[in-house]
Amino acid sequence: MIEMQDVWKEYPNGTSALNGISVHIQKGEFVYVVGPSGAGKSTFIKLMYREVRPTKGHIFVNGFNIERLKDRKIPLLRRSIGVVFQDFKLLPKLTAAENVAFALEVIGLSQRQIRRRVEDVLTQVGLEDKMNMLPSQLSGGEQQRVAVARSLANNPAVIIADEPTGNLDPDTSWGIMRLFQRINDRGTTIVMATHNRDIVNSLRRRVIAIEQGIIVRDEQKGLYGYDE
Amino acid sequence: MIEMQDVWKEYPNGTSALNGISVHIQKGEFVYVVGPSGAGKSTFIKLMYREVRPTKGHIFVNGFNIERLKDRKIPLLRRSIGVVFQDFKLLPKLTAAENVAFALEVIGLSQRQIRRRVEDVLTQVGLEDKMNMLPSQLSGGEQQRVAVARSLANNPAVIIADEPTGNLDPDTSWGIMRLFQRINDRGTTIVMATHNRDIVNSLRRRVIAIEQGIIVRDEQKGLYGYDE
Amino acid sequence: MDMMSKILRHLREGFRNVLRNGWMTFASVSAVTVTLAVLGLTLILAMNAQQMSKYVTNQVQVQAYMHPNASEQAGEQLAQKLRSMPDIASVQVISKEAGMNEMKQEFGQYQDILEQYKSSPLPVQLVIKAKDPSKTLQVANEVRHMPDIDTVRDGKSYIKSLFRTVSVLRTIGIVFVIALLVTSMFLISNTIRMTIFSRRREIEIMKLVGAANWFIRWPFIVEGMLIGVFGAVVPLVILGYGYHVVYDRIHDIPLILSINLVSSGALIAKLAVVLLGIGILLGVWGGVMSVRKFLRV
Amino acid sequence: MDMMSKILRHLREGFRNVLRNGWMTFASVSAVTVTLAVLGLTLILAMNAQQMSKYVTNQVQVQAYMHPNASEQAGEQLAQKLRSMPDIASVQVISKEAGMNEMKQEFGQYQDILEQYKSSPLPVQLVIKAKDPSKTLQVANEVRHMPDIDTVRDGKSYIKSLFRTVSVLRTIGIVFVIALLVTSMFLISNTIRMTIFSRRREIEIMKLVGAANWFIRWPFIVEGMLIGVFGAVVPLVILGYGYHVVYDRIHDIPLILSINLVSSGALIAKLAVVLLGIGILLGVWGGVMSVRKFLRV
Ligand SMILES: Nc1ncnc2c1ncn2[C@@H]1O[C@H](COP(=O)(O)OP(=O)(O)OP(=O)(O)O)[C@@H](O)[C@H]1O
Ligand SMILES: Nc1ncnc2c1ncn2[C@@H]1O[C@H](COP(=O)(O)OP(=O)(O)OP(=O)(O)O)[C@@H](O)[C@H]1O
Ligand SMILES: [Mg+2]
Ligand SMILES: [Mg+2]
Repeated sequence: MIEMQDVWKEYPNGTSALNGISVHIQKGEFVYVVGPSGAGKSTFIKLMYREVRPTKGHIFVNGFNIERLKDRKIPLLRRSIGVVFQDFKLLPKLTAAENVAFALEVIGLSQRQIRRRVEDVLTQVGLEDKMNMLPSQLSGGEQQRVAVARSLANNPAVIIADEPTGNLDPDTSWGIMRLFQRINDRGTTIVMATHNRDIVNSLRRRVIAIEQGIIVRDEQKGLYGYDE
Repeated sequence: MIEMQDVWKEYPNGTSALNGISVHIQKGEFVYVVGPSGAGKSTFIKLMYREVRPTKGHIFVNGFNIERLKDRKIPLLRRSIGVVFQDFKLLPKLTAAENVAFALEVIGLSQRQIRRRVEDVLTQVGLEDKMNMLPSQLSGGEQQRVAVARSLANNPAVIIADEPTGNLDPDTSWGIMRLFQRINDRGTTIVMATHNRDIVNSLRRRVIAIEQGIIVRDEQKGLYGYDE
Repeated sequence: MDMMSKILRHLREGFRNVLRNGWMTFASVSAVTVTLAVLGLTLILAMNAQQMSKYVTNQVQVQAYMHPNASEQAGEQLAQKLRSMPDIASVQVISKEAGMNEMKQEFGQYQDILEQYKSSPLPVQLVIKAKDPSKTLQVANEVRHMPDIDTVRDGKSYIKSLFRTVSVLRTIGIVFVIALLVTSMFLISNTIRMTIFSRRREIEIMKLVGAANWFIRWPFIVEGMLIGVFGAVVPLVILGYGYHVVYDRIHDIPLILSINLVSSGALIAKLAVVLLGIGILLGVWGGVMSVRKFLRV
Repeated sequence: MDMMSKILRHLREGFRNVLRNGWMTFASVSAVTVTLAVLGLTLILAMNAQQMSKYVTNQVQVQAYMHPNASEQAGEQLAQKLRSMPDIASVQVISKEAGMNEMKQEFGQYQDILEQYKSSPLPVQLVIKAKDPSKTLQVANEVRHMPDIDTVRDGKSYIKSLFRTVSVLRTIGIVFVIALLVTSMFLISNTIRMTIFSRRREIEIMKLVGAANWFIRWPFIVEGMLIGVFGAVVPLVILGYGYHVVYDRIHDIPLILSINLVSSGALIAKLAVVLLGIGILLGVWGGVMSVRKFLRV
């Protein structure tokens, strides 16, 4: 499903974010990506949907060869992946519902199908009352949940989430985790960068730990593992 | 230091964010504000530096009467408060150092004093290597730490932080908490909205719990208290 | 989505964007408006100046004097012959008596000098107009060698200086209109690009959630087009109506230079084509160009 | 911070903003540039047209014919008297013989008619110019009642139509220049406001970290001013140099209408004042206005 072979990333300003990462994620896996701030988790994730391009190495996602991907094909790759961005990336002039709908419009669903699906996913993240609010009218956690809803909306083969519970209280976080678990049970691959020790330690899954741009640990049913 | 008397806030779109909040925070206190997503924590905090204005009620902060405050005086209020915004609010075209420097320029420090202080606070949050990066070149957690550094920079009488560790791993979070504690020991009042159960339960301080716009709990040395 | 609902979607989004970006839309529509207003005003002036210069050069004529003893019939015959020549538009024969009367009128206070003549001392005259005023001198030279023609007054220096003046003024006018046209086009597409530039982050987000380039582009193109159309309609209505009123008031009074204005219907139609054309074209172009630069995500 | 370092800080920030906002700065500077270029070109044309119209109306004169038996001395005496009148600029006396020669030249092919006169049948003429060309008709009426004056040819209908033409053209010109001036001013301040509008979120953040309004405003004002200055310098250099070259080539050839151009030094100086003035003024104004709307946080 997702395969990285000796991937390096140096940003134009000279920062080495990743220094030789190789990883293989199977279809249907649930993977936590952990590590300290600035370790390279987001960079690792951004490579998968080609927001950033590797300086070196090979990447394959959902059958797309990221290096060789033609510009025209990038949208196809991205539609096969649902992304929860660390900074949400909601369209500021669209309401919560319209933001989710946008991700469905790009794949060409009919208006009626879109309406039903939008209501569905926003209800799943507990925002049925806030569908018609603009991002600026939502709390931080509510915005994050809109981002989660958008990532689920078109039933992607892979969901990639960058700290999807960073702005959520533990209860709401668990709600989101149960949702991810249900989706994972249906066969969707999930890759999730997180700082939430409780979640990682309770819901035991594969843990990839990144530090200073290299994978320092990769365990099935691992623990968060950064305890004082 | 901070006093709210029966404060209500209804946003223009009809959402009631706060429904009668009264609270008194003494000089030198350390207060956690906890509660579920959308409870009104950020609204409660935004009232203090007058980003939002109450629909009803009285607010006094650092001797400023928030309702009666003349527009000319708002900058004085804000300079007496260091704020860590939930969405960081860094100036995108300024580097980390320049962002912090800006908060010092507005109070009229000399360039030399500014340079020294900027280096000082950025080192305290562990960003001595990233001083000259733009926000877009920083990881989520690094951006958050720049926001923390900026809030400390001018030694304000009060620091108000809206989930200052939301994007940080536990280690780095503890680093920031130790910093806040040190500052608090020197007499600075600290108000901090957080979802971090570990921190609240380990570093026992006053806890104000907000749910659906009202204070449901206000305890000295309280616990996070939302356990399944 | 089928074709139709896609088109509808993009139209709807384009309209919405125009509404949602209140101040920015307003700023760019009004920039387009004033730019096109100045352009339109200039075009109106230029079209009328063009008509005027045509009228003035059309007044140019050749006066040919026959031999003093040539008869009026000879004049008529020669005129007949000249009329059949391809370059000549009209020939008027002025008899000896008519010439005399004209001269008397012309020389007002010297009338008494002329009074002493019982019969006219003047020869028969032919007044000739070339089809193409700029060929007047050529026509004069041809006429000069005709039989029975004594002298030809072609007003050579007058004609030359007239044509030189007209051509200098026309060149200045054309340069000016072109400069203004290019400027307007630049300003309009620039404005629309600035409008859209302020939304580059949105375009980035759209790309990141899997939108294809054309899917992003279309609403911007619709938006650019709407800005162009809105910006063209206002100056069109104002200038069109204004010109119509002015035209109605003064078009049949022989004006200061006794030149008629370009008819208002024709002018308004042309103006509509130019202004709307520029508005729509540049709106679309601005939309395409501005989005292009941000699509590389 | 003391006054001086504050000023330096705001200047530095203003310069930095100009550099940091690459595309947007470029877009607005070039919009200002082309706007001012058109305005400048128009001003050059208008100034020259103004000079031309002055020249043309200055040619207007009154011809007064004395009684046929009045002598040349009488003419000189009358001229002397007229020259002392406040409205009259110059009086030229044309003797009988000079008048005859002039007439002969004027009437080319009728020369033989005039040849028969041994001595001139014409009276002494006075050619009079008014100090203020628009008072020519008034002067003519005064002269008409002088002793020894027979008839006065004031070219009434010609003068009237000339002045009407000049005044219509001048009105059109002034309206056009004003329209263009207002338009340029609008476009420039609008552009600068659009440039700054795209940074409203930054202004909001500045306010939230405790910046006073003027502290935020100054760098924007500096930025607007720089955009205005940069945008004014390019057209100024191009138009100034271009005019200088054209002027040098043709200013002493009596032009098609035998009218001299406005001297290039004077014109460039005026142009510099207008373009830089507008650029700076509107830059500052645009900066102030655009920030104002976002300062209410
Ligand atoms: N600008 C706004 N306009 C309208 N409604 C708003 C606005 N800001 C917040 N709200 C609403 O007010 C309520 C409280 O929001 P607030 O941001 O205070 O929540 P919060 O406790 O900070 O939540 P979180 O933990 O998710 O950040 C929410 O229901 C939110 O949707
Ligand atoms: N666009 C960029 N340009 C330059 N350097 C960058 C850029 N984005 C990230 N970096 C740097 O690359 C390193 C890894 O960043 P990344 O965002 O992957 O960290 P992270 O593990 O997601 O951290 P966090 O937990 O704080 O989000 C950091 O040192 C960061 O400063
Ligand atoms: Mg990250
Ligand atoms: Mg909040």
